[in-house]
Amino acid sequence: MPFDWMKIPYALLTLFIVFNFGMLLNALIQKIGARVGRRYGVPIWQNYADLIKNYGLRSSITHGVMYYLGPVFRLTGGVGLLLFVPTIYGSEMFSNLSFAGDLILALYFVFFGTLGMALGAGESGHPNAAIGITRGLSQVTAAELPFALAVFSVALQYQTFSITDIVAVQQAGFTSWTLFTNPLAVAAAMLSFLGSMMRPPFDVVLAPQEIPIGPPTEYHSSYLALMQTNRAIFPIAKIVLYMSLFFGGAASWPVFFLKVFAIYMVSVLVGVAFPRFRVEQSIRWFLIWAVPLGVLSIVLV
Amino acid sequence: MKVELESRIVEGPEVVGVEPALDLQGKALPAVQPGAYSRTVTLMPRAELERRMVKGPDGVEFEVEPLRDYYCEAGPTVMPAAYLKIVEDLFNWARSRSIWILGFGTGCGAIEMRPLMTPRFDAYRFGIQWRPTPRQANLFVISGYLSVKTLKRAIRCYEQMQNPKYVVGLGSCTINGGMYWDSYNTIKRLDDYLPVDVYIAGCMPRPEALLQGFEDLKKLIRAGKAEGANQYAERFDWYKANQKQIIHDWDMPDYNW
Amino acid sequence: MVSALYILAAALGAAFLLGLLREERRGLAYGLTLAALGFMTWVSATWVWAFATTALPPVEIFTAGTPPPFAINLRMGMGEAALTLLVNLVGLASALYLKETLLQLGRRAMAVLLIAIMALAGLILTRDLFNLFVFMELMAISTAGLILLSADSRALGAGFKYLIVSQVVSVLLLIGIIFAYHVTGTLNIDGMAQAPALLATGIGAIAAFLILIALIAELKPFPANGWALDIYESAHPAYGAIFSAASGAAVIFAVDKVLPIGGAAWLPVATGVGIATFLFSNLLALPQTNDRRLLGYSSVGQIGLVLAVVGQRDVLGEAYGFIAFGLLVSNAVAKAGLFWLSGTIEQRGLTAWAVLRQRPLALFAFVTFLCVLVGLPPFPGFYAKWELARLLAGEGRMALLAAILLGTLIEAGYLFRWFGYAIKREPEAAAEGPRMQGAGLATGWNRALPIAAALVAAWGLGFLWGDLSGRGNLLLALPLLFALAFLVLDWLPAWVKNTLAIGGLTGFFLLTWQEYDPLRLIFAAIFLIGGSVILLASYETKGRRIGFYPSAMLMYAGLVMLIRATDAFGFFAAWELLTLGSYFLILRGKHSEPHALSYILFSLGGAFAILAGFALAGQGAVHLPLDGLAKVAEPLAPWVFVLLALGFMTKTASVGVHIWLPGAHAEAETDVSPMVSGILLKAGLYGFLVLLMSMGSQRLHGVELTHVLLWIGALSALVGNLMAVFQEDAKRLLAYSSIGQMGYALFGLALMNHLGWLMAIMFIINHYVYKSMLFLSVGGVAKRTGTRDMYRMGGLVKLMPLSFIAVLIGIIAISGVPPLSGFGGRWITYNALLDSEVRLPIVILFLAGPIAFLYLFRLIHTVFLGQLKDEHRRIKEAPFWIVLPQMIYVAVLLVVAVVPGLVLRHVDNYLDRFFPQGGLEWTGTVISSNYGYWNPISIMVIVGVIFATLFAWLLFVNRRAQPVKQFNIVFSGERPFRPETTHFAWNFFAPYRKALGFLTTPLATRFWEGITDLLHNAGDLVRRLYTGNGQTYAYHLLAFVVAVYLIRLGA
Amino acid sequence: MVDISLIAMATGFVLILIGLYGALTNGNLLRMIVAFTVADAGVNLVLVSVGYMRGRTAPILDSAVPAAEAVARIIDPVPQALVLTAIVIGLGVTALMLAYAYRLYEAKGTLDIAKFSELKW
Repeated sequence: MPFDWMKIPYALLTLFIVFNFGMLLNALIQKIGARVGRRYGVPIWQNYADLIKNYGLRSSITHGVMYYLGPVFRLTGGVGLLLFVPTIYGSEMFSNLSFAGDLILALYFVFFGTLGMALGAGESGHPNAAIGITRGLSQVTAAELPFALAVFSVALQYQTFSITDIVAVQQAGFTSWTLFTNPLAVAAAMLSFLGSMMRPPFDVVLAPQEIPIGPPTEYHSSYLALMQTNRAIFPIAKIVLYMSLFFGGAASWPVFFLKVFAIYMVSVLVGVAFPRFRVEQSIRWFLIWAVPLGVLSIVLV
Repeated sequence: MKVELESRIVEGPEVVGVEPALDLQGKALPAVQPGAYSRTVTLMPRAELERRMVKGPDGVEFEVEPLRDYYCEAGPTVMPAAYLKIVEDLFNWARSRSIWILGFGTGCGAIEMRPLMTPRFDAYRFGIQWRPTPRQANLFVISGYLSVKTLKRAIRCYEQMQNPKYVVGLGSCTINGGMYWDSYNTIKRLDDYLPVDVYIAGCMPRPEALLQGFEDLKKLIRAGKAEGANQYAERFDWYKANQKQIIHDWDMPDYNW
Repeated sequence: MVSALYILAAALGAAFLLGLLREERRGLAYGLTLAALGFMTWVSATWVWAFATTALPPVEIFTAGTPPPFAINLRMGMGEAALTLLVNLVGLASALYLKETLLQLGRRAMAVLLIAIMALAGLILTRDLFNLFVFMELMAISTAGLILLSADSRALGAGFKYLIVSQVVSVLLLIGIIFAYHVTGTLNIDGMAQAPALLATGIGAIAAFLILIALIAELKPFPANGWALDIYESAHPAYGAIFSAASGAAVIFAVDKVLPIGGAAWLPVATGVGIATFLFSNLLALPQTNDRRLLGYSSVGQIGLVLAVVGQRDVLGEAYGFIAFGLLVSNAVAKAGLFWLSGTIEQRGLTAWAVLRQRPLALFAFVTFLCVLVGLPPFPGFYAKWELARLLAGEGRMALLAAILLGTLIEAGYLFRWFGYAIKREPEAAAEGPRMQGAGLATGWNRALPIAAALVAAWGLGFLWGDLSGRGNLLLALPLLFALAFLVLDWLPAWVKNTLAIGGLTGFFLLTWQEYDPLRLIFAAIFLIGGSVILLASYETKGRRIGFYPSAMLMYAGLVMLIRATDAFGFFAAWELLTLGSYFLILRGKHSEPHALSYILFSLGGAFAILAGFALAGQGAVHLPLDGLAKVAEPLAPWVFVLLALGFMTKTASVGVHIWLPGAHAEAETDVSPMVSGILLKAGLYGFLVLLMSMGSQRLHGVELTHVLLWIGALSALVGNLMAVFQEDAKRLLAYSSIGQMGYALFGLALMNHLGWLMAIMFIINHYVYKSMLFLSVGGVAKRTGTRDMYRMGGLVKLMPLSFIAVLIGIIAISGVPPLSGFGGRWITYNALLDSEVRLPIVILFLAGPIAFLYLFRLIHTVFLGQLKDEHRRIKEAPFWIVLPQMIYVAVLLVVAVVPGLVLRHVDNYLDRFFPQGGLEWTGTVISSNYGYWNPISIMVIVGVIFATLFAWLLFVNRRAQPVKQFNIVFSGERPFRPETTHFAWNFFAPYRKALGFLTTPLATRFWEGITDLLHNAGDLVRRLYTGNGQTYAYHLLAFVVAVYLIRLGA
Repeated sequence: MVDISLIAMATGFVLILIGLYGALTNGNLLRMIVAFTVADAGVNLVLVSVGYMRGRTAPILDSAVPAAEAVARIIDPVPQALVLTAIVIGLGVTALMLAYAYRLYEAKGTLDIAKFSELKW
């Protein structure tokens, strides 16, 4: 079918909205965390200041081509994931570029950023970067399994992989959400969601003080800026996927903001309450708690 | 610069044609007399830094000079500000609003910096944050006395930070040696070795003083006068001479990228 | 036609004539011996020619002019003619071989030799029982005489033991004969055979028993053959050849003649004794270290096998002659050749045969004789074993067939282990080095000629049996001829042969690609075009590369004949050819000998399972077309499915039978690894396709067999990927990853739905492209850095950029990350899973998926990224010819990623034939199934555009970035110590091993090693039976006689 | 009176058993060879006794037994012929065994069969 060029500005519009929402959301959640600790916390526009500062830094170094491509892969992964999944249900404007692929494309495009980041960190030559990557990849193998099982169980339930169709089925009131029709799958998916959000129980990858922020140790100035942009976009892109599959998708932007905030808070609330897992502990945790849920969801769908 | 491995009397290099350092009020500071400290130092040979012949897997013999092959030998260059003034003001605004301190506590002041992040003082409000790696840090706080050994590590971290970068000296020890004025192994004037933007007096300044100091730093940044990095690049030889004068086992390239 | 009697007359006459000559006229005496033997050979040759060309009935020769039972009669039929020809030829060749010894010992030795050959000829021709006894005794005496030719002092002991045993045998035989005469009134074998009732009860039964058991005892049956092995070990090798080839054949023919007098009851006894001998002697051959004793065990085993075949003559019908002669003649030729070869070698250890490496022709003869013995195509044993299996399975005698195949597998085991020693091991205590230099077979022409004759005979008989089999002679198949042509061209320089090979492969593809349906077209493209692209990398090796091209072309010939095969025989022959070719290819690696042995054992085990499966499916039918598998009756079909699936699983290295793959692929040469892993594994998958296409899903005891395959595929995927994660050697990592990928493909096939097969096809194509690319790039890096251990490398991205690009594209494709073709495979997998109602195996498959990331990142990080070591600072990019195929593969991967329809569309339509619903719709650039849609071009464009813009933006912002070197990293204020201590590569996934390490405990390896140790220790234990004391051997014989008698009574 | 041929046959079998027993229990080579010759003699005796018919004479066609009524008066000639060959063959084998025994003694200086078991397993 002919490619209508209007999709590109619409996609950029979605990108702009989600990027700003991401920056503000991160700052807001940091502020909530601070307020819990009876601190004022960062001003709401702090992320913008950090971003501009990093872009504005005058000097930078480079370890080689692959080091250069690390952040590019990372941000392409974030932006791509966002654009491949329709953000607002029902509006032709905000269905972005989801004509290119269905749920499976989204499921596998998550790894695009991870793989590129791994190679970039590897090229930096820093041992801590490689240690961080190995921990991240090891954790992903166990963390992704319940999510893949949940996704498959949802696909089995609705007999389709197209995200728009899945969201369409859940539009009849909140009782028709997958949360209620297939609770086991949602439980497994949410446990796996904790694992992929780099929050305390499972943030051994960055491990801020242990291996100084793991993979991005060697990144700075504009490379770091690209990664900060990605940190704003990627979590939300991933939450859009969860929202569309399990929580009835969003028919309008306010509903979208609310739902994304609520889902994001799940990982934040768990994050502040639990200490950091070692890699083998997190793998065992996933295999003991999350995977059985996923298996049950597939068998009982 | 090649490290001679045999022991010798350490003489400081003669410094020719460099105008003396100015203190905050613009007065010329006394130049360091060559030969002020001279003593016999036996250098431990650094096995891993020695020039050595290596045979490749295909039998090709070639020479590996670690200091040349493992380290980039370029010197620092002066980085001009953004072309448009309006853009430079925006960047300066952002730099002042997001100061990332390098987690490198030296001396007794470091303990004063921890409370900054606690609810009582909450430096986050001012956009101040801790970063574990020098690559991502902008502000290097020298909190207290700086022994020669730590100076060597401080120089490495400072040089690994990106331009523009700022140095804040806490306490009198960084100004004139403080109570260690006659110690054999601490540096007396931080300014001889690293370009310092703000000194916060006090032995040791309390967190409120630190916050005030940071506010002064922000004013400097917004005014565009916090160009320590460029100053370091311009007068690089002078700084390097002073550093080598005090650090004897100099086994690293001149500028540590 | 000269009457057959002249064979005996000539020998006797020459023997007496020698007596007249003076002692010192030895040259003349030797000439006379050769002339007599030549004349005898000529007579039997004319008779064979006469029987072969004209339909002549068997000719009776009445000695006293009167028919039996009043006189001794000799018969010359086709069997007798062929066997006498064999005996005389072996006699002549051995006489030639013994030139020095005979000239040294004088005319008496020559006379004994002549008498020995005459006795054997007589044994074959005579139809009279007592006359048979006389010739047996003559053989015994001449044997004892000829044993003394040996330079080994221990031969005396062996000779005496033989005489003791022959005395006991002659006592039994004489009593048996006289009572048989007393009961039947005739001494003529045919006369007795016509009166079975007389010999069935009372005195007659005992007489028949004594005669037959004495003859069988002469055939060296299992417990009572200590004396034979001692003779083989200590006798002169030329005599060893006569003893195993000629006398073995003659006595087995005598047993075949006399067996009818015992009636039908004796057939199972003969089979039982034969198969026991075959199994036990092969088992006992396992722990042997002396080459001649090993050959002794092997020939005793082969004669036992022929005895078992004789015991099955009622079942085998008219194919009996073809099978029995096929096995007999291949044993004779191979044993004679091997004994003559052992004569040219100093030490008796198995590794001493490594001196053959200096004599390529002798080495070729050695390997030919081994293949003839094991019965590999294109030699007579192969056709014979096929017919035997077909008929035995037709009669439902599966236990016997299983025993025969097991014995052959054990025999193949110790023979190819021996060949591995010869190729790879250093001959220990080589004293002053072998005397025999020179490229020919041996210095003395008189030793070279017999070996050459045996070699020519082996190939000639292979051709003859091919014609006689009526199944299309393998040696006339164009691909095999092309491979054998390279044997002759082996003296050419390597690049000429390489060009010829590539031309041949692509030419054959261009000639025949229209004939294939889309499915086979993909396999043909991978085998031929893919093979020629990999062969490009072979331009890298200079010199002549003796032995590489014949083996490679043999493998490719096997692969091509596999997809062109229409009937079961063609399929099985191709399967064994490609196994043989790939074995020789793998064996070329420096430390690949033990792994090549485990490869050939698993492959041959699998091949024999396939042989049993086809035989069972055929139910005795002469021709079994491949699609005939569908018409197999219900009770048998599941068993046929299981056998064939087992056979194909050994080739796709599914979990459990996968332990040969890592060693074989890792230790192979740089350009052999991609061939063996990228192309050879597909043969297994093609087998599964044929099996599932024809037989569909089967149920065995209520268990759905394809469901079992599903689990095996999923487990292989998990175990393969998991083991790959913890490897330190780059090539082993890739090898284990192949196991994982093959698990995926097998899973796809076992889903039994349209998209499942399409996924398998996609995996087959993808796996070939990226696995060959990765093996070539790792091979190139290993060639440059001199090591395959990943932790020794690092930081090579700047020095070997092209290899890095190839590995980068490769790992993106394997991991299934969107823009590249790997994602296509994953997408089809998901749709296929939704189509099928499979549930639990999916969990294992989904766990196996992300694990691929781990070992892929480990490969690219430890080799290309990280810290550059000192000694690698000056290495150059991989050689041109190794990088070129990689770049071709990168291009292919990108094309397949953007336009998968190019390849998959035709296959998709073709699969509708098997699974009508569930296909894909190819509308414009979008590919949609009934669940989801996928638009490869737009994905590539979108990702490309986003990537390009961000990269441009970063380049613009960082235009003044300062390039730094490897130690400019933030090391918490310190400077890194050395590159080796800063490169994180050793024990890369330690935490992962703590979490999931227990899944990789080597259970399969322990299981198979347990079996081989069991066999070896059993062999070592049982062989203690032969204490070396002549008296104990006599006890063994009597115990054997009593045991057989009791068993016969019991039965 | 029991038929003479049965007695002969019985003694033949007894001789065979004695011979085999002697061969299997004596370690000395020469004793074994003698035992085997005893067994051979037993076999030959059995061979001859099989052909015996009561009241008939030896199959020698001379003046006493003319060819015409030979068929009624002579015993079965075939075993007679066989036994001749058997005796000759027995002689040949025994001679060869003695030659072997001599060479074995010359080689090892002992006649005990257990000493010649280097070739084993």
